[in-house]
Amino acid sequence: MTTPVQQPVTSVWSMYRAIVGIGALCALLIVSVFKATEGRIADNRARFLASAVAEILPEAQWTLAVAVDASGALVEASEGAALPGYLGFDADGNIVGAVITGIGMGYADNIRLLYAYSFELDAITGFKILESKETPGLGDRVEVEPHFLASFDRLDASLSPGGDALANAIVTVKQGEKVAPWQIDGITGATITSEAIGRILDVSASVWVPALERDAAAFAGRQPHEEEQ
Amino acid sequence: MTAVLTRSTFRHGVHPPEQKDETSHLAIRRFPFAPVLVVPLNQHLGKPAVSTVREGEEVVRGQTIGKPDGFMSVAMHAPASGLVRRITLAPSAGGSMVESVFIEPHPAASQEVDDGEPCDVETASSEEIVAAIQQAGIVGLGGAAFPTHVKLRPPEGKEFDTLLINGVECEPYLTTDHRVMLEQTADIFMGVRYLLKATGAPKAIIAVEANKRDAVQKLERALPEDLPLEVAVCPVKYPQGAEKMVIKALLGREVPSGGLPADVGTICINVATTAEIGRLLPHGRGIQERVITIGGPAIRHKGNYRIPIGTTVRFALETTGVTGDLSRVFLGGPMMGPAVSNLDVPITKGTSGITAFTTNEISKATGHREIYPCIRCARCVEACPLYLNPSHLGLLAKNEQYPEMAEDFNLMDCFECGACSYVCPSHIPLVQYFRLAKKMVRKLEATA
Amino acid sequence: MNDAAHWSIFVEAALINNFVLAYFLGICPFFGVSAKLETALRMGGAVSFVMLVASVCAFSINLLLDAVAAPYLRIISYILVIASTVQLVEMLMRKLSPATFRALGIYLPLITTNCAIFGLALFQTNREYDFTRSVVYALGAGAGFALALVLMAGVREKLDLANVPQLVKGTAAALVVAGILSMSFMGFAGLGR
Amino acid sequence: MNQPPTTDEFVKGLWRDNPVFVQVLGMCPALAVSNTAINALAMGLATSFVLLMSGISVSLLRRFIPREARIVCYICIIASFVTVVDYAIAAISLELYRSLGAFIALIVVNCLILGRAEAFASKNTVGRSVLDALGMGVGFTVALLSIGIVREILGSNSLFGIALFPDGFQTWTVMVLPSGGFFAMALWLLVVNRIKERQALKEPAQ
Amino acid sequence: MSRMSRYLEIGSSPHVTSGASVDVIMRNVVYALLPVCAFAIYSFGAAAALVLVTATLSCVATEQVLCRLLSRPSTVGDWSVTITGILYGLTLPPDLPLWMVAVGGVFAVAVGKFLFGGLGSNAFNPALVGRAFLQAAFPQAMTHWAAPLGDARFMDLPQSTLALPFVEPGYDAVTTATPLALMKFEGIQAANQELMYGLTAGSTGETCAVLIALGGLYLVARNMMNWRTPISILTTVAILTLLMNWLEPGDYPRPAFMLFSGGLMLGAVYMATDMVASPITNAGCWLYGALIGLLVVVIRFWGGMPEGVMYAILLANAVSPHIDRLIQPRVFGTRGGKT
Repeated sequence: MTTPVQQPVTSVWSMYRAIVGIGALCALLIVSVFKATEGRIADNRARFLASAVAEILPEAQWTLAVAVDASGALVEASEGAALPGYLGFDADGNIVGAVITGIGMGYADNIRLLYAYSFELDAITGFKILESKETPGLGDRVEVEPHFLASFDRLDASLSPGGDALANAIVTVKQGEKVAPWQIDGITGATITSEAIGRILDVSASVWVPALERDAAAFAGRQPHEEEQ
Repeated sequence: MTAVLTRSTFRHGVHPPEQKDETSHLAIRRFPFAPVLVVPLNQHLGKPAVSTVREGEEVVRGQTIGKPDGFMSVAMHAPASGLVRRITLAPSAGGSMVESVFIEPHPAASQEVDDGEPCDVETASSEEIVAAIQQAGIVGLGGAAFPTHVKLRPPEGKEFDTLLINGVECEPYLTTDHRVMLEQTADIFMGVRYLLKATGAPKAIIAVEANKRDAVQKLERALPEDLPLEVAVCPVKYPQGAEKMVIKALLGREVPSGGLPADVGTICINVATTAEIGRLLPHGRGIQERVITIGGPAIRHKGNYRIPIGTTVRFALETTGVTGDLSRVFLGGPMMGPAVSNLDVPITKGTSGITAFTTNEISKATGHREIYPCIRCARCVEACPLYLNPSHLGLLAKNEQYPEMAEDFNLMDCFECGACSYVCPSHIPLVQYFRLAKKMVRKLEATA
Repeated sequence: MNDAAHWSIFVEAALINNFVLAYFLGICPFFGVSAKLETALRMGGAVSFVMLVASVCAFSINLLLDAVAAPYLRIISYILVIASTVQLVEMLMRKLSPATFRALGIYLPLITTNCAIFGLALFQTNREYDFTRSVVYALGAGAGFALALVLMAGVREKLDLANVPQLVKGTAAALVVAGILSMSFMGFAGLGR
Repeated sequence: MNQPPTTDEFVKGLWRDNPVFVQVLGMCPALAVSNTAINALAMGLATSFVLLMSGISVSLLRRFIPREARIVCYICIIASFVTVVDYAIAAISLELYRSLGAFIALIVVNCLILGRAEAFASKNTVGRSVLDALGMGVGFTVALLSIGIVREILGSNSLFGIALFPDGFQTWTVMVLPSGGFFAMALWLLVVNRIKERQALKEPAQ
Repeated sequence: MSRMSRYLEIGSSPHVTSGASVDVIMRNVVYALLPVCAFAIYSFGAAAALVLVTATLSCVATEQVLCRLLSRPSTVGDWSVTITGILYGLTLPPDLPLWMVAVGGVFAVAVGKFLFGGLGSNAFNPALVGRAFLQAAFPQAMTHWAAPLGDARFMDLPQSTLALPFVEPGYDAVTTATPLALMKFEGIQAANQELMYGLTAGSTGETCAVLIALGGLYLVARNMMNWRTPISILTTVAILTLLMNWLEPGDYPRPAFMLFSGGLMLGAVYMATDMVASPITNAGCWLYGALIGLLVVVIRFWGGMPEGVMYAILLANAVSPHIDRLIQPRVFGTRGGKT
């Protein structure tokens, strides 16, 4: 190497000084910004969730995040749970339904959605896509196609007699061939996406509905925490 | 022995119209002496001969006028009795200026050929025959003009098992070998005897294409009982006359890339060369004339002529007469023959014919030649007898990537047979590209 | 926890959501080294390898960050840990396998701070893949990256000998080829469900 | 080295050394988040912010940072500001945060930023670095916007989220797809190349 | 002698040629396509005729204009752009709005061919580049199929055909699904005869397998097409389909259905054989065909789309330089002959 010896050799001390110093500065910066924005971000998240819930479970006044633990029991969700569900309460603390996050592979990428479950009807009563990369104009028709959405007026998700599985698997059928309440009327031309939604719901509901039906009552009468108002 | 009718040939290749009918039935005629004969001292591959005569000297036909300069060189003989007018640079068919002896034949001379020291096939040793062939100035008369004696000794550790006499003559228009086989049958057999002895090969095969049936019959009928020679007939295809191709066609052997026929135990000698050996060696003479076909649409009196070496193309054409607009003249056949720009270049030992086209014929033969981009139709790949990829080579040549052409795509194996250009629907001058590319590669190698 | 099948994760990362052609990640090396097949292959190998390393790093960092509840350190720790791990691997490789180092080594410094590597770490976190799924995802992404690079190199080598208009030569031509490849890869959509 | 700042520091990033169209840097975000104008603008501004802040910091600290450790220091600084931007955008609008996705975090590996820190800010005064960062940032943002505008108008029939043409406009889905990003950028590159070619032709004549 | 005093023409050998010419080859491909076009018009009526004419004109005009812009001599005369135009038109749904046809045509020639440097340089089949662009740009319009042999097909145009530029087309009520879509989404397989004679819905030119095959035979007979590519594609598809059918009968269609449905015949015979974008050696063509066949089967069986021929060919086009690199002709004398 023929590096010109213009620069004096840097001492180890000055290197440490620089790295530690800059590290400290950066840490300070990051932590302060995190603290400063924490509240707003939580607000935004809550607002986003609330608006989604308001759309598919309008009866709910406030929600409580819950999760299904390893043993299949419904528990209050810890911070940052992967795919949380939410119990919807009215002002009097009665459970009016549940909103659950589902995820699954669609046409191009994972579809992440929220769907509402009604204890009264034993049925799924609506869904909202949170994230999807479906082909605009084709796959995203699942959000607008009336006959497809009509399946969600009351999509049967009742449990089998044993109470640990769905009585009938939720499935998307070909357009115009829906005969049973647990079938979703598919969309010709967006078959993949509409089938994906059926599959996501089936997989998710098979886990969640038994837990909800068994354990949700225990949460009745809860009052909202302050930050969830 | 009878002729082996073989269906075997080489793969690929093309079928240009043969155009041989107009001259193949015409017996060889003797050509008059031109007022001046231009005899280049470099009519062969290798080092030029060294002149042994001076300006103003009288020479006798057949007299040695140039002696070989080393092993890669052959002797040169006077094509006529007459006066050495000048020894100077003169244009050659290749376009460069080469040292040439200008001889003015004496109009009154008998043109008797001067005999040298005969070489008897019975008594001469192999080495003596080789030396005699060199002294006779014999080179490949098929066109390459490679000194024949150089080929005759097998390289160290190898031996010849087959002597292949190449009478394929696949170029359109040319019928010289055809006529030689018909008219110089005995010379050919004599030549084979010399060659067998010189090379040590146990047997010989003479290869003829199926369009020369009469020659095959003639050879078979005259075949001496004691000569281990057979006649093989192969289907007509261009460029079967190329050394590598004829070896592949008859023996199924592939001469290695960059190698020699000797690597597969074969030696391949042109049939006209063989005939000349058989004709000249018993008398100790040298080459002073050769048989050529003068043909093509622009020639009035087409024919096969025994013509003195050094006759200019102009004199040849004036003698045979020209019809129509002379547009393109090339030495040899239309597939490989180089076009001449100057009619004053002489006919040399390697010249197998003169073909002349009129303007009309050229436009008919080559069409209106708009050059399109290569569409990768693969016709050239299907045509190349050496299984090269002319399409890709052409692209590389256009982009001047010469070293890559040689290293990765075997450019140097190309012997410019012209099959690729012949079939190219885009009319890309592939052979021209490759010729240039080979030159550039040699130049790069020389400087490296 | 995401429980997608392993092979579907692989197919998705390699073909459907190809890092280069669908996410535009690693475009710089993509255009930089896709002119010749030889370099493209080596770069593809190097990126795949580093992706694997990065995936493992990111997974471990995540465990740590979750344990100390400091999600805000994610970006800075990913980049630092990945960069230094790659350095370490480079040194190890130079010692243990000089042949591999000669083949891939010179590209390693180039890709330590490459978007494809960093993107992989972020995406596997966002998708909440477990360890084996993360590894499969990294392998798929690496294979897809190498595939795109190799296809691109083939077409670009062809274009080198072609009569491309001066205006288009270089990046514009590469972009167009990438666009067409990206359209062609749409054919894979729906695989691996 | 310490010449006074000139306007050229600012102007060069806009056209002559435009980071996207001329230097072809930072292509990942330029293609990935330019499917709508608003995304492009947000990405451009976020990148500019990081560019500016890291430029200032590097320039300020350039005597403090030893040569051997400079890259790791720069990365630290950049990553910190990216984290800041990440949280800031999440705080401003979750919608925007979701549509930009992981690409905010990916600013950290945008070669443009490290490139400017290394090539310019580490050798120049704060003033010049600010101008340079601003110029590059604006150039980057403008490039992103010009791609984003084309893609949004054709692909979504809107501009900055505002519907443009009355019902019935046929949207060109391809423009919001990845391939559309490549094509839109190629189109702009051709336009830029063409203009540059024209300029180059004119110059010798003068 | 005056005749010999004129200048001689200097040309490089060979001084004769076979007379083959690019424009002749290209023109013959056009001839081979004419029956397919005629059937398209017979089957889908005036709309198909308009689509074909618009496709061809837009392609030819684009080439002409671009040549002019770049001050290159016009290359329309080599007929290659005409083939691109016709082939491109044959891959479109018959009731596609004409303005979309024109957009795709411009894209096909400008991006698929011209940016690469024109004839001989296009790395991808330009017609398919145009179609892929339309498929990505207007997915709904590109998956909207008119029924064949409609009663009023020569009198009335579908509402969508004359949609104004940039306006979303409206559609007549009657639509139908292609055989492949029916198979994929409904599990219904069309009968062999229907497919062979083109009595099904589909792109204008893809329906009649018989005429496509006849055109291909004509070109093969005239040595203007490498028959190995289509044979390799069709064989691969048939074998793989047979295999899947044997492994899991019932889930997969029969081989004949796979061969004659969708764009496979048209693609195998006319698109994959585009000499410029396919490998040059015969062995390469076999491999290339097998790759296309494999991709077609994978996309059709397990992909999201009912049809995969277009993508399969485009992908194989991208692989073809590598095939060419791997499979070069074995140079004479590099293996050693028999001794």
